[in-house]
Amino acid sequence: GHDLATYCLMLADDALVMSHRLSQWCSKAPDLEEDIALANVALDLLGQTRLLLARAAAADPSVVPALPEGSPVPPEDALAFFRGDREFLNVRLVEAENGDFGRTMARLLVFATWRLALFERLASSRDRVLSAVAVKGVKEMTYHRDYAARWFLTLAQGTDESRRRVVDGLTAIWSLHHELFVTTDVEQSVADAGVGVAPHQVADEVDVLLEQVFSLSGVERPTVSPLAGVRGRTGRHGLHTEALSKLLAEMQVVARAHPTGTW
Amino acid sequence: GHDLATYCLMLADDALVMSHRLSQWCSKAPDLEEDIALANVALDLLGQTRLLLARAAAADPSVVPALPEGSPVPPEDALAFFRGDREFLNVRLVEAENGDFGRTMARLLVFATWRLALFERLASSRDRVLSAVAVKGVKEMTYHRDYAARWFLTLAQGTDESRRRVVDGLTAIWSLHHELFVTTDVEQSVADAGVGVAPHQVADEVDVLLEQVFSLSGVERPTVSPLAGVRGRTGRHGLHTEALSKLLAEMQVVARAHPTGTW
Amino acid sequence: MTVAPERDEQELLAQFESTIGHHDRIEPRDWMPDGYRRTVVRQVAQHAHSEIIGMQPEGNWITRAPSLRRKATLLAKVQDEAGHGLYLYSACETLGVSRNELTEMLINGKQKYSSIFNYPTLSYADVGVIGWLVDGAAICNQVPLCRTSYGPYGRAMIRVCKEESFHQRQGYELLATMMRGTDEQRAMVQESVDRFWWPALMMFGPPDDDSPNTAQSMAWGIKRNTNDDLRQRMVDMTVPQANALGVTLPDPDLRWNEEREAHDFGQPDWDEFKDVISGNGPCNAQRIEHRRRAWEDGAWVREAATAFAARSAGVADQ
Amino acid sequence: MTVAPERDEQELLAQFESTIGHHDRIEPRDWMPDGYRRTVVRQVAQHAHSEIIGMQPEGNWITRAPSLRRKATLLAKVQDEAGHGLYLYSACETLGVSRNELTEMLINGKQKYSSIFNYPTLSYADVGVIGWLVDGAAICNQVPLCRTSYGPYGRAMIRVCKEESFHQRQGYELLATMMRGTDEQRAMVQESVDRFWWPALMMFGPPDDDSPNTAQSMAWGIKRNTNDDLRQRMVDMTVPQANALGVTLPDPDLRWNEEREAHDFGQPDWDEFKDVISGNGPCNAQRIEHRRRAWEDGAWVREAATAFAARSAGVADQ
Repeated sequence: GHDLATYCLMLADDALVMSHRLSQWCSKAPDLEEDIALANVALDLLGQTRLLLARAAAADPSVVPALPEGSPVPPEDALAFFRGDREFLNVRLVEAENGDFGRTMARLLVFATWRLALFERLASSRDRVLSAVAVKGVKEMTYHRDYAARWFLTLAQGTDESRRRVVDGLTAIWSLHHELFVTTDVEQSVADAGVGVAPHQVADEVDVLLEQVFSLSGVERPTVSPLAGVRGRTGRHGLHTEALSKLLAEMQVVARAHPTGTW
Repeated sequence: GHDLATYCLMLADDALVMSHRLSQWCSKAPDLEEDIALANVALDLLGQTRLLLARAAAADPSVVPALPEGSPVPPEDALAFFRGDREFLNVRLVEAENGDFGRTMARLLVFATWRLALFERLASSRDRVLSAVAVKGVKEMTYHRDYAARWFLTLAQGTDESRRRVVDGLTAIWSLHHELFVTTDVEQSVADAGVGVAPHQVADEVDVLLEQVFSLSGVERPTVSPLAGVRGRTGRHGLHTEALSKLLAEMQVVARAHPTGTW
Repeated sequence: MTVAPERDEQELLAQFESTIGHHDRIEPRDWMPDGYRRTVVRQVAQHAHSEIIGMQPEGNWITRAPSLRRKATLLAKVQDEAGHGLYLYSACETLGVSRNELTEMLINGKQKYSSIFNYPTLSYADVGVIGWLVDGAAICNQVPLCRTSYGPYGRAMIRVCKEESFHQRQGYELLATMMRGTDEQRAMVQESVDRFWWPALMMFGPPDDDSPNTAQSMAWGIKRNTNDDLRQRMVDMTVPQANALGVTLPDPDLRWNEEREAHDFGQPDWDEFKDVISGNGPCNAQRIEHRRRAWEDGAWVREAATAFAARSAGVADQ
Repeated sequence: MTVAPERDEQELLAQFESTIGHHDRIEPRDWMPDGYRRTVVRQVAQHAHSEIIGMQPEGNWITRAPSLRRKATLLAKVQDEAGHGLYLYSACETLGVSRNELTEMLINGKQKYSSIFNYPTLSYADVGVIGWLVDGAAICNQVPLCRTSYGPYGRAMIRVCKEESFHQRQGYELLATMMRGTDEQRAMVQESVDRFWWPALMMFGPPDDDSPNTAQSMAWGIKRNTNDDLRQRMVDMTVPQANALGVTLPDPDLRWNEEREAHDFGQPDWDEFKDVISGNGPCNAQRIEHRRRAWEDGAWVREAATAFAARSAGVADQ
């Protein structure tokens, strides 16, 4: 139970935090079509979050934060709104500030390509809930990846300014790319059990797919060292950048002001 | 008791929120001297806040939010960190985003000129605490006003860009200027009692002082209508712009996560 | 526009008026009087702008929604508003005005949007109240517009109305849920209703005797009902819902009138309405500054897309 | 620089070395070897940069400080760091390098700053731990520098040290207060100590046998103690304070050595140190991006001040 729950939290938190960042674009995108598309991606990820948090709570109810007696807050919301930043297990890639549209697209390209590769394998999980989430997610993330790839190409081949911006954006997020393929003990354990996927197994595939987009776009893969962790700990261990606690301060403020509220 | 406490909260909240906005410049100012100066102003205002909140709590303990039994949080912190945005009584001028350095200086000029005029009168308050706070504050805010006026002039007479920016900044905050001189019932009542100052009484003086800076700088007073309230309510009635609740989400997050914490 | 001989114009006008008279649709390629065209453009653009500006007050709470379910609902709703904006701009484009031109006119204050979005959203209850009252008012306004005389507008409205009524039910459901919650939540709902009731009634526009364009718009079949008529419908629809929710509408003059079989009610503060419409509401400047910044910050992306499309077309041509 | 005849240079060098030998100060107008000048510039600039970059990790918590008293303390402390940066840059300017040049070198990665500031601050306890351990280490480093051979640097250090030791006590006092608070607060303090202990020990630089510049710097009286010597002092000073606080220093090899009358202790992870120093710590890119943005965003203000000063001078000249 606990490993499975932890694994579900990892996948859920990736989606939740990424969804939050994308939702910050709402009413600020370069055009209405992009506003709608970014909200779509954010909504898909939010849907994944809810299923995964519910699965985590079912697999091990002890992961759900305790709330005041009689609180009607459901497990998914207790997990989303009442954990501190050190209990969030998302990769650090998703928590960084959006930056401009170029950086946002560069990150989404890397994120969606990676998560799609994970979910394609997760579709054959022995856990039927995870498998169902993955099957649904594969369709969604195929669109996310194609969307981001199309914009990456457009910006790289658009104007001088757009090329500079998307290359800067890719460079800025690239130090967080390495962490996506580091397999933690929990991930290895659920992978060994045929329930989860060890992310190092998708490294080569993701690499090839990204290389295709880069070479089509005429963009060189950045040479940036991986962002160090602290004492060997990174996002999957609850060790985040300074951005996450600020993000959560905003995300959780209303829920926490009303721990016995009904929404 | 209650009117005096409310009045102290008004003056305290102006200082606290303004201090917060100025402290957001920390490590981001155009030069080290300005980083230091902005922190100085923020610190002075924070000092005023603490004295005024303590006075409010002493004048009417019922204004202090209730905390869990045995909580060691002192009244000044209960007031600062455990009131919601609708309980904050600051004028809306102080809560708006900083914008660039030009807008920040334009706001500080207006704010400091106004508050200095209030405090010069408040120095003869029949309330000895308020009088002492005002006497100290007058020295501080004379510096704040002169600092902001010097920068206003420098930017207005510097380059084309700096002139454009400081004029834009002044225009952007000007709709919030009118509210500073509207006297609420509470303010009238404490003014009648010789304890507080009715802000409409300083309108002419502030006007003359600002006009001096504008004319020296060659800047025309903006023609912008006063920012409407909602159903006649503005900052002094706890009716704020959308910016305040976001500001407080950040400011209060650690204190609220530890309602029985000792700091 | 080609200049038709006088005789032809007469004939065209007769045909146009016959179409209007039969409650048939005017289509983009049909001949239409300039005044009609201008009025449709103005109304549809204003409607489109309202959808887009309307994303902001609710969007303000997406990152702070207190449950994941509500967050998804809210995000989807705001997304729908972008969608509505999109098809309304398209309807406008059928009359030869581009989305870029319309956006510039919005940003420069040459075209308006609904006054309601110039009020701030101050609590999560506002999300529910906007759904219930503001979308409720929008539906009262818009359902008749599904039969508006200009074809693309009417068809856009059919789609919009379907979604709006979904949003209205969601808003009501949020409020109903909050009213079953804590005392604080109930107080939050009531407080929000107190702020939004009168501005929602203002959404129908000034009283009929102060609404100079209504008669012509109705004659052309662009509008189908007067402002006061729609306002009355809104009040009659809302009162029983407010009772069911357990909230008080902040109007001491509100009561059932047996004779009229309708509610009597007070008048909104029309001076406030005029202030807000003329740019001096609590959030006008903020809403436009937000929109302008998004538009300016996105310019390089739109330029890149244009350049890329041109290049791709060039490659395809070879 | 004027080229002096060989003979004169010999004489000047002898005089310089005599000044150093007598532990007197070298002053800006004194002759000094190029290598000395370069070394002082490098060290003082690095120190100044550390103060300025060091504003960020603590500044991260100013807007979230959990009490007004702590907020004031923290804001004043970060302000002091700006002040230290200011006089250290001034000390550097006495050697003919301007603050602008130094800032450019910081932003372009040509000059370094203390490795410690490349670690993130993740809780309010970090504010206390930085005061206690990081300022503690800084004091160990800097107290001897009050006697450094370059006059302006030494005098700046006297002022800096006085404030640093104030900050160190404040940090300790915050932690002591938190340790008297809730279980969560105590856990927060311990967790923070666990993260910062080793990076604090790294602040003294690599082990002596791996520190190529130390010997020359000591011969010139720029440095007064070796890295390992200072590290030992830090450990010996900190252990009793940790005991008093009730926190555990995360080093299984830490114990009192009767014979040496000093603590034995483990070695920091020197590979990590090299990574951080060479730009690959957890926050290097973030810190520099922040500094760069502040510098670039402020350019128009600095330009305006220059233009205004020039204009005022022009007016004064007339």
